[in-house]
Amino acid sequence: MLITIKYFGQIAEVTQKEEEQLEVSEYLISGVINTLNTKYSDLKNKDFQIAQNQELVDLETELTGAEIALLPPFAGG
Amino acid sequence: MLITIKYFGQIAEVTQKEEEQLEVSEYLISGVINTLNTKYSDLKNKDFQIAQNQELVDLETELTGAEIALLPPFAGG
Amino acid sequence: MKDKKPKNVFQEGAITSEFIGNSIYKHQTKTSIGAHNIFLGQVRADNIDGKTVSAIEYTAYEDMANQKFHEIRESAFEKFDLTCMHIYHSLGKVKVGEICLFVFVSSPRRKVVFEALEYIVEAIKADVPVFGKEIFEDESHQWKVNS
Amino acid sequence: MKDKKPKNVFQEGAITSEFIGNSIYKHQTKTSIGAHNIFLGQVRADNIDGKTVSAIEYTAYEDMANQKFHEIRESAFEKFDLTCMHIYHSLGKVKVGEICLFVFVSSPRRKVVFEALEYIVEAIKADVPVFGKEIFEDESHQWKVNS
Repeated sequence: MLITIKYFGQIAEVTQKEEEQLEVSEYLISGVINTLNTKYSDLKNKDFQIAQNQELVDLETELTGAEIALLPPFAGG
Repeated sequence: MLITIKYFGQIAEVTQKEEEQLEVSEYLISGVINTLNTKYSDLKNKDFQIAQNQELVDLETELTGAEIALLPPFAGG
Repeated sequence: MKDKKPKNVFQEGAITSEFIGNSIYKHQTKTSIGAHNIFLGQVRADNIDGKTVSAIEYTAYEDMANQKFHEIRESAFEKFDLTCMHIYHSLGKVKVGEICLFVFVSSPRRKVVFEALEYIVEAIKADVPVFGKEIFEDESHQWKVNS
Repeated sequence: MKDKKPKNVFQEGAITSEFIGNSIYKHQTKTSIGAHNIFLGQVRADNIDGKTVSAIEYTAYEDMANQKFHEIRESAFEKFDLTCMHIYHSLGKVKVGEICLFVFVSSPRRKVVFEALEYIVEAIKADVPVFGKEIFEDESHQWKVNS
């Protein structure tokens, strides 16, 4: 399954990109994150939440295969 | 003792003036108010607080003889 | 911006949006501020027994009122970590839709401004001798009472 | 003024005092309003380990953020008797002393606006994916975290 992953703020500093597409064979969000942790070794040290289709999800959520975003701590206002 | 009495808002509508001077021989605020109730018969029906030298006082406060004000309900803001 | 002498809080007539915008502008040089909170009281076209308010005419026991505003100011600076605080109140006629009260507090952090602003506005409503004559469209009137 | 479609809350760069003054002005035709409450977030020149912040550069997950702003808006209208509500947030660089967040609520009565404004501002800080890069005078940076 082809998914789009978006990176923001200090996460985008680690990945050095704001967006990419990944072909994954996982069923859970945790599978995607494991893949990313391998690809970007500094990601483990960063604090972030995960959104799927613009809603926050946790690692055990089923991957429904659309837009995943890695969101560092919010700083609005 | 000569005191200045100030009237505001709907109290000034009853007294038909904003200020007057009165010669009084009373020792308490209540004495002044009794005098005013006699002079302005509609005053009894009105809700007001009393300030002496710009501080709220009650009827039993001693008259110190300066500026008395009759203040209807506050409506700032 | 804390000062010790009472100042005149009253303005003749309505407080304009330009005045408020300009007051905000003047605070942009104060770079320790992180949060502003502004309260504006606006005259409502209340309908009372079939008659509609068209304006409020404000009067005040001015010396006592300015003294009370000063006490509220001092007490707010004591209770809350404020950088700035400003209060303006109208005297005379203010038409419906116009602004009669402008309270402006600023602080490094937001929690403080919410608490401080509500404290100040409630104190103004309760403690300051200001009187309001609600003038109806037919020129009759009644006296406003804060609730 | 309640509406059902998400709108774009973001503005490029700082929110000016003229914009805020003009927004206040536009509410003077709404004569059922008795109280406005305005929150402004201003960029602070924080000193961190001897370095001073000179600006914050804001980015956002814009689609999700506008959706969250919309949910906050809907929820505030449901909880509180508001006549109007407006939110504006900056994107891009906002210098110290400039305004990056403008929240404006209006109601017939004052009690409502205090509660509503604090509710909305806290929800924005907690729930909206906006990110802030604090840029120091020497061009180095750190990432802002809401507390």
